[in-house]
Amino acid sequence: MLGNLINQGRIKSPWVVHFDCGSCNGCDIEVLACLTPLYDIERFGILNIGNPKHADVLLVTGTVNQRNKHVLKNIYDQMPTPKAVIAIGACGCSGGVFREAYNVVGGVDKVIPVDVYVPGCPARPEAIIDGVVAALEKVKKLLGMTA
Amino acid sequence: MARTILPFGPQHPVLPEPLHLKLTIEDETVVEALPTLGYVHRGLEKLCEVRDFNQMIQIVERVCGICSCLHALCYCEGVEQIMGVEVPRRAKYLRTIWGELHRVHSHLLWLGLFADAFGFESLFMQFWRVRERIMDIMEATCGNRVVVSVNVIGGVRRDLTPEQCKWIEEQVAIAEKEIRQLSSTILNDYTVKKRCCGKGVLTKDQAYQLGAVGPMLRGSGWAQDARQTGYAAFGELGFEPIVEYDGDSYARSAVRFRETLQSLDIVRLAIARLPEGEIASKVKGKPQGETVTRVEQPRGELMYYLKADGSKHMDRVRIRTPTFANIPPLLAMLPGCELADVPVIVLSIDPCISCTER
Amino acid sequence: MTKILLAVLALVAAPILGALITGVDRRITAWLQSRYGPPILQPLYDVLKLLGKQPMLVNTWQALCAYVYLVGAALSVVLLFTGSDLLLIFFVLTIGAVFLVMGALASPSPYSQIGGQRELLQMLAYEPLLILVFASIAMLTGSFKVSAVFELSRPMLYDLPLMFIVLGYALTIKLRKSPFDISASAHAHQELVRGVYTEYSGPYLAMIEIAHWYEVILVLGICALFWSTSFVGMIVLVALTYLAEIIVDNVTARLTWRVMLKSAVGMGLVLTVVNMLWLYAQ
Amino acid sequence: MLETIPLSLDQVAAVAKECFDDGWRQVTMSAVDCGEAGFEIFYHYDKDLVMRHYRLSIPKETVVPSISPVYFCALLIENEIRDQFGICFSDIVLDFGGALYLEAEVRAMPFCKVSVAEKQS
Amino acid sequence: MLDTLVFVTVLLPFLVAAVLLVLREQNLRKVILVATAGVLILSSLAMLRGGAFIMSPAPLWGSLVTLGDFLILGVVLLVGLKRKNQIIVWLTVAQIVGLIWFDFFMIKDHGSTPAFFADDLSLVMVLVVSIVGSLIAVYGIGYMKEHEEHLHLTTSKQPQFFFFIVLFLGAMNGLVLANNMLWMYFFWECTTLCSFMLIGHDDTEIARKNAERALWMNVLGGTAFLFGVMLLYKVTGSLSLQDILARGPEFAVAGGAILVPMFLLVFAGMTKAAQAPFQSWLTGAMVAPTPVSALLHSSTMVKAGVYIIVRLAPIYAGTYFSNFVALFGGFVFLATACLAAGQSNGKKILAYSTISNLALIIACAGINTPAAITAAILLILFHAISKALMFLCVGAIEQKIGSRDIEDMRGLFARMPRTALVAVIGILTMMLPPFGMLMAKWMAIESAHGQFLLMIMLALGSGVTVLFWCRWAGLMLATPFAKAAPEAQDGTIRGPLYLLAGLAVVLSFFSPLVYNGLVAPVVAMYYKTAPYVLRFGNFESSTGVFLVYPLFILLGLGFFFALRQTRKITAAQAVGPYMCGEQTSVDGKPGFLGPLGQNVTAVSGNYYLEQFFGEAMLSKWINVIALAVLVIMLFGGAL
Amino acid sequence: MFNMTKNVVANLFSKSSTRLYPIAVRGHFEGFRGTLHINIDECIFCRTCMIKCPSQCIAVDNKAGTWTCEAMSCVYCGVCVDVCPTGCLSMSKEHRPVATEKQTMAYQGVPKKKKKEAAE
Repeated sequence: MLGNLINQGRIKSPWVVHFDCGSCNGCDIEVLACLTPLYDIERFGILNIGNPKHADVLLVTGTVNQRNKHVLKNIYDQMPTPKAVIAIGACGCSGGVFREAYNVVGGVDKVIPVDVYVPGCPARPEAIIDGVVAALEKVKKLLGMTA
Repeated sequence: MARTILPFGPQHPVLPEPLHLKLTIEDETVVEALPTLGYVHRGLEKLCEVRDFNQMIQIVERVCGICSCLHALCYCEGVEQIMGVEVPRRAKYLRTIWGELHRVHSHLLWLGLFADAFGFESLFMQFWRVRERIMDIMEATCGNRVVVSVNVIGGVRRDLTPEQCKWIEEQVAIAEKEIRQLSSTILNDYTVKKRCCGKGVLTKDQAYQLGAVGPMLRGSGWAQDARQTGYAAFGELGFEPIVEYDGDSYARSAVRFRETLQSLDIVRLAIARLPEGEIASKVKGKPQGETVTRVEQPRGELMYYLKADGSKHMDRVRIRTPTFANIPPLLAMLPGCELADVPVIVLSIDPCISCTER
Repeated sequence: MTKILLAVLALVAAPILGALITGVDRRITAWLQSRYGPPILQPLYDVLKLLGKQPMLVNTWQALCAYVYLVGAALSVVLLFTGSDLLLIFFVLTIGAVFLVMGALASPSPYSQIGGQRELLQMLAYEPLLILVFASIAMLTGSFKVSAVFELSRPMLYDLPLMFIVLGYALTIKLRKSPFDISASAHAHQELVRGVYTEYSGPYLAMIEIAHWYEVILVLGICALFWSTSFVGMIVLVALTYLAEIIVDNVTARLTWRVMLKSAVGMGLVLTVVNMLWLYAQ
Repeated sequence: MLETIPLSLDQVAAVAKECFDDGWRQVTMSAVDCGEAGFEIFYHYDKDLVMRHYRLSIPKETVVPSISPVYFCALLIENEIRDQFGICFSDIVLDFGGALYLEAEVRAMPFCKVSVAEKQS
Repeated sequence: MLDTLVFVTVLLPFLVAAVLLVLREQNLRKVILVATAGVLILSSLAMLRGGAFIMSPAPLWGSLVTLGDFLILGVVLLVGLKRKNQIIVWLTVAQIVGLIWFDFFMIKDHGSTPAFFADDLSLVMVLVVSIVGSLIAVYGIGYMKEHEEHLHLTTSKQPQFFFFIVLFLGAMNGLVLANNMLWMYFFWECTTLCSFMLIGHDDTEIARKNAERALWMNVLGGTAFLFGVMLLYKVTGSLSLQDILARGPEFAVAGGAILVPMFLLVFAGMTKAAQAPFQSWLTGAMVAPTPVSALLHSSTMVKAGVYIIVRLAPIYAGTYFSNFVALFGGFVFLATACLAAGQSNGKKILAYSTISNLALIIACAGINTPAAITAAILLILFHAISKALMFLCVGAIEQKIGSRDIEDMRGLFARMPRTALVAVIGILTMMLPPFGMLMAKWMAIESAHGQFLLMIMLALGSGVTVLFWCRWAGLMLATPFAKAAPEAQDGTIRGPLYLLAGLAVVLSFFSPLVYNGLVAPVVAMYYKTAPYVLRFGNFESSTGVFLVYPLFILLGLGFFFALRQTRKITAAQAVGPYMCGEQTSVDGKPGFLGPLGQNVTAVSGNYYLEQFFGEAMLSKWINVIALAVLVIMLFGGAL
Repeated sequence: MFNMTKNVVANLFSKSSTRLYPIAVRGHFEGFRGTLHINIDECIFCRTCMIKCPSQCIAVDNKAGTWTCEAMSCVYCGVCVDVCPTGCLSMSKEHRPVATEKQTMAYQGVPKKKKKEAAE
């Protein structure tokens, strides 16, 4: 009973933490735009909580580079389970146009496991919302809940 | 007095961008601020060796997603100078329109983030709501909300139809009305002024000597704006920079707020005077030579040094972004301020770390 | 016997009511910002989810402090509902607040440390205000007992209008609303990440949320005392006050603790003295 | 195309001081690897939107005097050049020692053509 | 039986002290001290069982006391002359002249006044002095051993030290039991001398200077005391405290004449209780070894000051003077709480908080209602226990970590888990309900609700109090997740710590019994009403209700449950603190990767709000205002 | 003080400006550079798109007749569409759907004979 309720809560209250992992700001501002009146992801119970210790979902924008790869790992480690990672934008998914640059390691999945890839350069706010919804669907499946 | 050492960033809710500051504070007064950069350094200047000079447009656009259009503009102007390409007038006007729309969206974005930095969430929401109108214009006319990708060497990729021009004018008028509604809050509200006035003061001399650019410089009383050099269509449109004199965070936000309205006027003017004609001229051959070009980004003066050796790859693309120039003044402003003012002061330079580090 | 019933009622109903109020708060805040807003039950979902998260700690004191904070907050609400002594309620409330801060200070993390320090400054600002409010209530009724308030023939608001403003001031600080959300705020868009809450996570954060709901009910309950003569009046007064709080939250920037401390103590003292003189003059 | 004023190594600090006193603002410095010929460093100064470019040509492994004691803002630029080209500057106000942007994993001096050649080989 | 008890509590310490002075054998000293402590505690308890009494010892003792007076004054005069301190010299001379005049020319009926009398107030004081004081003396054994090892002394100065410590206890017991005002004066001067000697014990430059300051301030108080007694005798014609108390209200009603001696005596009490503007002697006394500080602060010396003020309260009840005393107390309460908030030196925080709490007691005496006096007595009792505990903790900590700065106590739990926990308990008993201190504060605030200015000051002051206590408690717990190994500690140090901590908690739990047994009778005797009705052990009055047992039980259950849950936590659940994604850990110390790739250990410090609570700035104003209030009190209230 | 009140109260009494996205889709503007599509039948495997792509995410094998694009690296600049000589590349205005795994767009076409012959 309580377990069911908690699962309900998990689906209805994904708090996100956003980490700009070397993005060009294009995806960053689209992530922020999601919070704003036109898109308002708080409708889904999503709060941009800013602190990995409180967050359920890690939104990563941008490529991983040599300096921030351990930061990304650190943040991921500080999130309590269950947690999900969404890579946003071409850079987050694969490194985008910067794949071949000397300081770039590549996509987010080089460092931490990624649950959902949101393509786009930059990813549209709608796509980011889709991404979170997709992550929740994945969680639902994991929890064995019927959709 | 007891000290606290605070890691500020790279992941921090107030600064969406990864900049790390090691702040030493005493009773919340910052006594020392040491930065770490490099969290966004990709080394994309180096990519000119593997991408040809046309592909570099798409690369430099992604130096910074917020002012991508102006990066491309600056780069294209540089290459055009080297190759001696004459850009059609209509293309120049279109570049101006999109460039200024970019400035409007960037300034609105900044005004929102700035409001957020001092904890004024509803103001943040309102600025970003208005901004969506500009984003719509961008999407409708360029095919993308953020990275518009309209500049090519020799001109622009997309044209505006008369209907679109009319629609843009309508949207701009509405946006202006909505922005003006917020002016009393951002410029006159007691709590806002309490948080901005006198915070992060940069005197006129300091601003100049530390190499501040853009609204930082103009907020400290210097009437200097790269648009005065008359790139794109500014030579024909005429331009007067906006200046404030107090040199504090409030002055900078006032500069940006007034520039937003000014840019909307420029957009309207440019649409009104939009000449007929081609939107791009043919470009042949490969660039050879070197040049320096400057444009005014929302954050200040952007400078490109380009060197081409006659191959399809550029020899050197050197980008001096405005935030790169504004970081030293920031380091000079931080010591002595209060911890609560750190976000306000950091944001008041409108930091674009991805620009800075490239 | 009724007291025990009331106590149990307070223990069970207060957090649920607090959650609903918080939910409505978030919804109205969204409207004020021209957004759609989360479901009303959102705070409950949040807490349920947090309860199901992996417990994560910096050290064990934090867990202890989170529990004691919850106990303190719940107990103060129980005391209020059973018509106990206002000053005692206040002291019991302090237990919770003190343990919250101790938990924050017990973590060697600069953010929660600074959050703790700021929370202490907030306590320094609102505690005297609350005591002043209680003292003036006692001046009026001749007793610190909550039950004495209900024996008044007319609402206290007539006699203590300025004290209600003082209470509002304390309320803003206690509810962590702008302009005084300096030690922690609902959204972590501030320089301290989440201030005192930074290092509490998962179930412990859930407990702190629940304790916060209790506190919301407590402060609103104290507000309600100002219109003790009718139940409808109470609800209207509380609703209006809360709406005003939300609006203020949305029309002000966050101020610094220096401003808070000076204005809270200054305003509080001036308003109290004026109100008291007025009361004497009557 | 680009009008530049040649600059010799021992003039660097003096010219900077002169420009500073004349009210020139430092825009930036640009370094270019010219292969065998060594490096070229451009000092870009600006006054009332007029730019002046000094060109300093140096062989590799030259230590360049820093102008950051005159122009504080040069510290970032010089550190960046140190990162990317390995050109050392003497007496930078705040010396990051080649670690402004780069971690140890990245090859030193990524902007030098030598390193590209190494990569290709 | 009674004779024996009074003998044991008052005279025995004098005798033991004399023995200790000549004894150089460590272990024997230890045995004697512990035995004396035990005897003192037992006899004080026995005395409590006996209840109120009056006692006149043989006339010979009276002469001895007079002789003692002159002896002490002589010593003080010598000190003054040696140190070339004009103030001390002239004040002492004035006292000698006054005393000669008083003793040989004014007093007609030598010997007719009973020397000792005790009511419940006196008995409470005896309990405090004997129990808390003895525990501190026992603690001193272990402490001084280590202290002298630190100082590398060749010849131990412990005989002298314990001489004064034990003498102090006897003098204090005598003081609180004295009925004859001249006897009281003798003990009063005894404490002055003892404190001077103990403060200067370490014989450093600063110790000598601070001891001298303490001396002149207390001699000033002594002078006021003597002349107060003289005037009192003139007005009432009696030296018997009991007599004066019984007839007190008559004098107060009859006219203001009695208020001048009252002022002088209260003033004497204020100097002894180190109230502003005389707070500097007590903060200066911090240079002494910790047992001295503990003794001065908790059970002796300063408590003598507030004792006399509370004791005389019924006489000036209902006068303007009383209101001024209350205002003065309220002001000093707030002011010194602010000063404490600006300190990082642990002992200084304790010192200012002591002054602040004493001021609260004085304010209660000034409010002068039954409830307020109840609060005052309970404050004396609970404050003595908790404050002694805190001092002993700081002393133990200081010997281990070599610093008394609270910044250095950050994460103390990792190094000294037991002491740190005891200290946290001490702090909690100081500032949180349902413990006795807070209950007394609750009584004080509730009884002050008629006086608005006072109310405001108390409100602000208690806010500040929470500030400095809470952060101190919090920072001691600031450790990374680790199981700390208990520290080694001498039994004579650990014993008193545990006993006092236990006492603070247990006594708070039984506060209704304490109230019924000890406080209510005194209050009823002088004020003819009982302030509180105890129903199910809850304090109820017309103004409010304080639930003791329900709170204890509910909070206790909550705490127990919390502890049980906490015990389940495993090291696997531990993570580093949030450092913006740059967290590192070096040698188990959390930190972050800072600029230039260097590891930065996390450092945090408290806010001391120099701007609001800076000592240098505040002290000046506080002294000026306090002095002004005193002057107004003299002219507006007393004259 | 409280200059924002007017705006805030007006918002309270007007409809929220939120688009309830998954429920109510406004759709993107005409000309939005959304998902890249290829009509593989018309592709001549000339490799222009591969050469011009700034992200270099397109791989064309003119011998095997395959056209692949790393969908997660595409930056939606539209250059390939512009340069395609046959117009077989196009961009629809819908944004590319999110995925739980990395995707590659791979198409197998018939290599044009003429080209093949020319190559031979």
